[in-house]
Amino acid sequence: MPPIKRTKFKLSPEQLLEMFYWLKLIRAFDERLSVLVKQGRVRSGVYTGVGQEAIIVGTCFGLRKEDYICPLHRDLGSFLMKGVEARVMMAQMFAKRTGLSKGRDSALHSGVSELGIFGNTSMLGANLPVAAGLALTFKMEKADHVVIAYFGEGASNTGDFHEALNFAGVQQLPVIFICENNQYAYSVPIEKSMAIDDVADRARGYGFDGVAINGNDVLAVYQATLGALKRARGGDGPTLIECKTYRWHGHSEHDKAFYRTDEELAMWKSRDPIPTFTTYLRARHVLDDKTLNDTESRVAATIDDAVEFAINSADPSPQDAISDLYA
Amino acid sequence: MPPIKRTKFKLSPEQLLEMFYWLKLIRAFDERLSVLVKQGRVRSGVYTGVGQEAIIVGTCFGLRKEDYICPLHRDLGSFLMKGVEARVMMAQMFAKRTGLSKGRDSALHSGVSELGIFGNTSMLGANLPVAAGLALTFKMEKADHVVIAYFGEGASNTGDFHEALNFAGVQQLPVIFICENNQYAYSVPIEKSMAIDDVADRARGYGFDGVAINGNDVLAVYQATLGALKRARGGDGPTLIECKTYRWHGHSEHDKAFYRTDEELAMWKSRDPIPTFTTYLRARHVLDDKTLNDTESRVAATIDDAVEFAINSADPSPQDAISDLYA
Amino acid sequence: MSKELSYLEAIREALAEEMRRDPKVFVLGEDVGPYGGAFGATQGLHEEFGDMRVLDTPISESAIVGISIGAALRGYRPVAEMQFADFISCGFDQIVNQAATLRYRYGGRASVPIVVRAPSGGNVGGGLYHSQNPEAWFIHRPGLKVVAPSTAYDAKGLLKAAIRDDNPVVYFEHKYLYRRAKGPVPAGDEVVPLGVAATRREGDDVTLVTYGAMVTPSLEAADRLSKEGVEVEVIDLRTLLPFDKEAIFRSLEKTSRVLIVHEDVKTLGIGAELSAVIMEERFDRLDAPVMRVTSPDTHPPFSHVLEAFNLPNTDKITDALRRLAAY
Amino acid sequence: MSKELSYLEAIREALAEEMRRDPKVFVLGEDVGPYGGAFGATQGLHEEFGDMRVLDTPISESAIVGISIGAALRGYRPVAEMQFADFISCGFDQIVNQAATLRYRYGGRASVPIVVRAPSGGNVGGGLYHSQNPEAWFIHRPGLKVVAPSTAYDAKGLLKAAIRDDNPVVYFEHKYLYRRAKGPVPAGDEVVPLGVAATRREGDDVTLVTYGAMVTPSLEAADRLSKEGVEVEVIDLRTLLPFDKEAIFRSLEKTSRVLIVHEDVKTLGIGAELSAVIMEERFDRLDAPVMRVTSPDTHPPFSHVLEAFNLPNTDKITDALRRLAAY
Ligand SMILES: Cc1ncc(C[n+]2csc(CCOP(=O)(O)OP(=O)(O)O)c2C)c(N)n1
Ligand SMILES: Cc1ncc(C[n+]2csc(CCOP(=O)(O)OP(=O)(O)O)c2C)c(N)n1
Ligand SMILES: [Mg+2]
Ligand SMILES: [Mg+2]
Repeated sequence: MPPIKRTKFKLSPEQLLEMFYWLKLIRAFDERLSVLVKQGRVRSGVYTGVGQEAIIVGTCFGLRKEDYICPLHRDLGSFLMKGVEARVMMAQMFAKRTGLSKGRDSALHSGVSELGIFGNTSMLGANLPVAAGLALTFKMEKADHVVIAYFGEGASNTGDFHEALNFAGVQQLPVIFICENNQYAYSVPIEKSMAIDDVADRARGYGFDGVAINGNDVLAVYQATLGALKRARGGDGPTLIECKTYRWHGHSEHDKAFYRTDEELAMWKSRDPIPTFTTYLRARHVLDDKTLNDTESRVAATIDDAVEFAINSADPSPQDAISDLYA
Repeated sequence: MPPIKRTKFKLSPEQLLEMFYWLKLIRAFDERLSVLVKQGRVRSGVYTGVGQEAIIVGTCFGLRKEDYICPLHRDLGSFLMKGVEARVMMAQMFAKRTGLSKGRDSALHSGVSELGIFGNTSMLGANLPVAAGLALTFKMEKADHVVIAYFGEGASNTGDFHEALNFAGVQQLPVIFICENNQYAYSVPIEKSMAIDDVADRARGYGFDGVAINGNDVLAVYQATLGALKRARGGDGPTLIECKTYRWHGHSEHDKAFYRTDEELAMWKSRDPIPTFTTYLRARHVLDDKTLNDTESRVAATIDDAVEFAINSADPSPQDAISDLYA
Repeated sequence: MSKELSYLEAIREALAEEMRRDPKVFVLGEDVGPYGGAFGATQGLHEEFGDMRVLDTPISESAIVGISIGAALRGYRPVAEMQFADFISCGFDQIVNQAATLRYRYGGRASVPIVVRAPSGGNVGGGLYHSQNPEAWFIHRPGLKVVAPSTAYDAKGLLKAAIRDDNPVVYFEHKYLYRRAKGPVPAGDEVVPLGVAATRREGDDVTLVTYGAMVTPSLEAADRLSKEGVEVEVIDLRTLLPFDKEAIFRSLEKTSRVLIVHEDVKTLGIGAELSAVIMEERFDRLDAPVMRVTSPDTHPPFSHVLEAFNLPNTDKITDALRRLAAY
Repeated sequence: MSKELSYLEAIREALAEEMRRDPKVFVLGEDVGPYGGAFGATQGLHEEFGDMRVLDTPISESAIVGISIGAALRGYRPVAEMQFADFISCGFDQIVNQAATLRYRYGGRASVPIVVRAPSGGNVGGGLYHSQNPEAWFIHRPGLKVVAPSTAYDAKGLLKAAIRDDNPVVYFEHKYLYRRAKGPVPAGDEVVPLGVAATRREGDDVTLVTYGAMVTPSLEAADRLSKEGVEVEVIDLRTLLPFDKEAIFRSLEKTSRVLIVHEDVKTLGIGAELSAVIMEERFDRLDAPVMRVTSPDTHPPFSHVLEAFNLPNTDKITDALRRLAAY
């Protein structure tokens, strides 16, 4: 089987800039959301992935339209990269009729089948059996498409995680399991929820490879994903990629996160995926001040538009509370 | 941590003969049950462990009264070794009032707290979180007692298996997980239910050791259990011991087991744990013809008495259908 | 329409025909492959359709349902088998939270055409975990459909309808009927529509509403009453969610008296809802209270003495009909 | 009796007092440790009682319940927290099949004194997976008790009673009431007995049966009716299984009219059983049909427009009371 971490790749300047754009957009989206929550304009529980963007960008960048993603609560960025407009996602967070769920849920519990996006329930781990089912159909069709399934290290302790990975292993399914190990499940640090250092080690119990990588390095994530994609598309089955990272905000925007130290947060902030990548782009002369400014304006305009759209969108009509239950 | 498989032990001739007695008794109990099913005297689904006795004897032999066992459907022998009279177990299989459950269930879904026996539901794997809970209380009490939890390789694919072993690992609980890998889950061979060779490998995902051993060698099982017991009693946490074995009968007594070959069955019958141990005992001059005969008569008498007791026991009274629901 | 099949054969035929008709239909579950299922419902399918459309799964009920949902999202029509309905508790979350809600939270843009087949019911000496009637849990969940055939005809026709339905359907097949119910079955493309009850016997004096294995004793009791000059109309619900309220009301117009019979326990069995709806919408048409004959609030015991105490039967139904007629 | 606490503080106080009184009481769940629980119900407990009596668990609902059962079998009284009642679906099997049946299948020789605390209910902008009212599933299961307090007094008194009860109790605490319901609480050893309803308002014209967050709007509606000359007796069930049938019947003797109000969906919500029981046992005392005001058969949506459409409120209850009084 091809090695995962040492897969060769070459990205054009345009591609690198596109990656950069996504990193910035996802960061900006989450940060705006955070502000909107504080302003009381978004009322729901919001779970941002600020600090974890490299994982989404690195894993989604190599995907095709036909590939499927199965995001969890911090993975709003993957909806954007798979093709949902920022304004629709914003409307979803505002629980407007123009959102994905017609206001029925404000979180990421809705999907878009045509774009290959699965919308999970709140139940952690419950997306993973579904991911296996999606991948099973690719195998049935002998198609070389792939499913990417996300989960936190905390969710890796659920029964569904186990049942799904075992099935994926035994059926050699084209699915890549992406663990976003951000050190905490709500308030509970990893050492209180499992007796191992690397979630990646669990893959061995299912008969496939697991690797642990720096989840704050977008190129490392991209590279590992490429390797796993090649494997999956070639019929060589699943891979588990554990991305070590950290969430900057609280568990939700309402969580003050007293359970961690300022030092720890500062250390992880120093590993911010965006400056690291910026430095790389500058060194390779891909990014100059102008492109940086352009990117930032584009991002700001997209987010502003999204918020405006969401605010101006209508609420669902009351009857939507009881429609769409049955086909 | 002390090694598991190379733990030193010494058993007296009396102890060895006792082991022998249990092997014979458990075999005889299951075989009699099998006949009783064919005769239509026992009506329930009966799941015998014929061929797997060395696992029960090897794991239960070193236990104290205070230690707890959490058996699954093939582990009737562990009830006997933990102190339930053969007649009571037989009455249970006959669904008589004198059985453990007052006729409410005929299988092993009943327990005896005073003897340290947990009675699981039918749901495979569901005994394992309970085992962790029992072990947690030993840890709370700083007692050096241990919980032994049994499961088939098929049951190791359930969500409960994962959640239980993870919790046991993170809490370093005094529990020993015994996998009876008899190659099949009902009709499904292990290679169709997991992509690994050794269930023991799963232990690593929970931060403790797993070992795979010959489950048809009672001394090997005893030795590995001793090592794991020492670890658990010493506060060093759980161990997974995978015992490779084979069930001679069908999944239940009604299953003709067409899914396996005669050759395979013959091969495993040649690894019968009882003759192996008999040879050992003879070589060590612990067993002669007389002791063999004595043991066999004792066994036969016990089983005969049990069947007679069960047959002569009264049915439950109809009202027992609706009593004992609440304390 | 001339062929006579058993209820079990009817199920098998429905599966085979639907799989032939639509390549998107496939079955999965424990031992459904070469073995043909614990009860033989999938016998011959593996031979005809091969590994990828007749999938043996590991013992992972939650994954079995989740995988089905994933496949359904890609246009497949999976039919998942729970080996016994009792084990549906292990796949509960995926059914009630993932499948039942998906269309609603997707804003109506997707549907989940899965069928979960669940062999349920007692009177087969199954005891606590091989006799349950778990239908009420699912009737309580909007977004699902729930089916429970009583004849070979309906077993086939309703299963075909369930497979073609775009919603998640839980299909309870009664084990007692597998080989005991025999009769003609629909031919070709004919289905039995979901949501429509069948009048099994006409009568002007009392309406009896029932389903599943309770239809036969209900008809027997009706015959007895007929000899006493009381004509009982027996309605077989066939679909439990949505249930055919109009059929009940139509009958009630004539009879002004309703008896509900089900094998499930009394408290919050479907009888409670039927009674409450009749109360709300037809109070003034009632000459007597709606009565229920059900199992008492307990668990299904193994001993035939105990099981007989619990199960509704012809005598108990006859008594209730007499009381109701005389009210 | 003079101290005023919030409903949430009352729960916390009950936990602390019971833990001080009985060393066998301990709590476990996600984030219940130093963090003090997602809602703060366990705040201060970890500091006072330490790691071994206030256990942070991995995200493993099935194991949380199973571990509780194991500990209960050794004489402990675990109080398990589901972070939201919605996630109880992931621990479903252990509750309904393991805990609820244990005493019965043990022939009455053991009991399972666990409490599963489950923050339930809507009107807090929680959406599909943070607003559910899953009580009916458990009311349908013999062997369990189900509790749902509406006041701070009962929140404390019922939780203490639940902890001391020898049976498995599912304790639904309503999130809307956490900070909104305030009042005196029982002092010292006083408990509120399980199974006994409270009459919150006396009246001779209509009986209104409700519980949880619906008590307040019910009382408000009753006040409105009073101005119209109709006196409504409001019964707060407090315990849902077993429910206090006699209290309802006593009131019905006076009023001959019953309205049931619950936040759970209509079909097979507890209202169905209450209505059916009244029908069966008090048909001749009724001057009007028992009516229900409930959420419609749908899921709890996030948008306040949609949620308001669904939730019963003072207006809807008032309307129903008027219709019932005028019947
Ligand atoms: C089955 C289940 N149990 C509990 C929760 C409540 N909950 C939501 S997020 C969370 C922590 C998740 O931790 P992790 O999986 O590491 O993801 P992270 O939030 O760190 O990204 C918990 C306990 C849930 N959503 N689902
Ligand atoms: C949760 C659950 N699913 C399905 C079953 C039905 N079932 C009973 S035994 C069995 C096979 C078990 O295989 P394994 O765990 O290897 O144990 P063995 O019977 O081989 O000893 C199955 C599928 C069950 N009891 N529980
Ligand atoms: Mg995390
Ligand atoms: Mg096996």
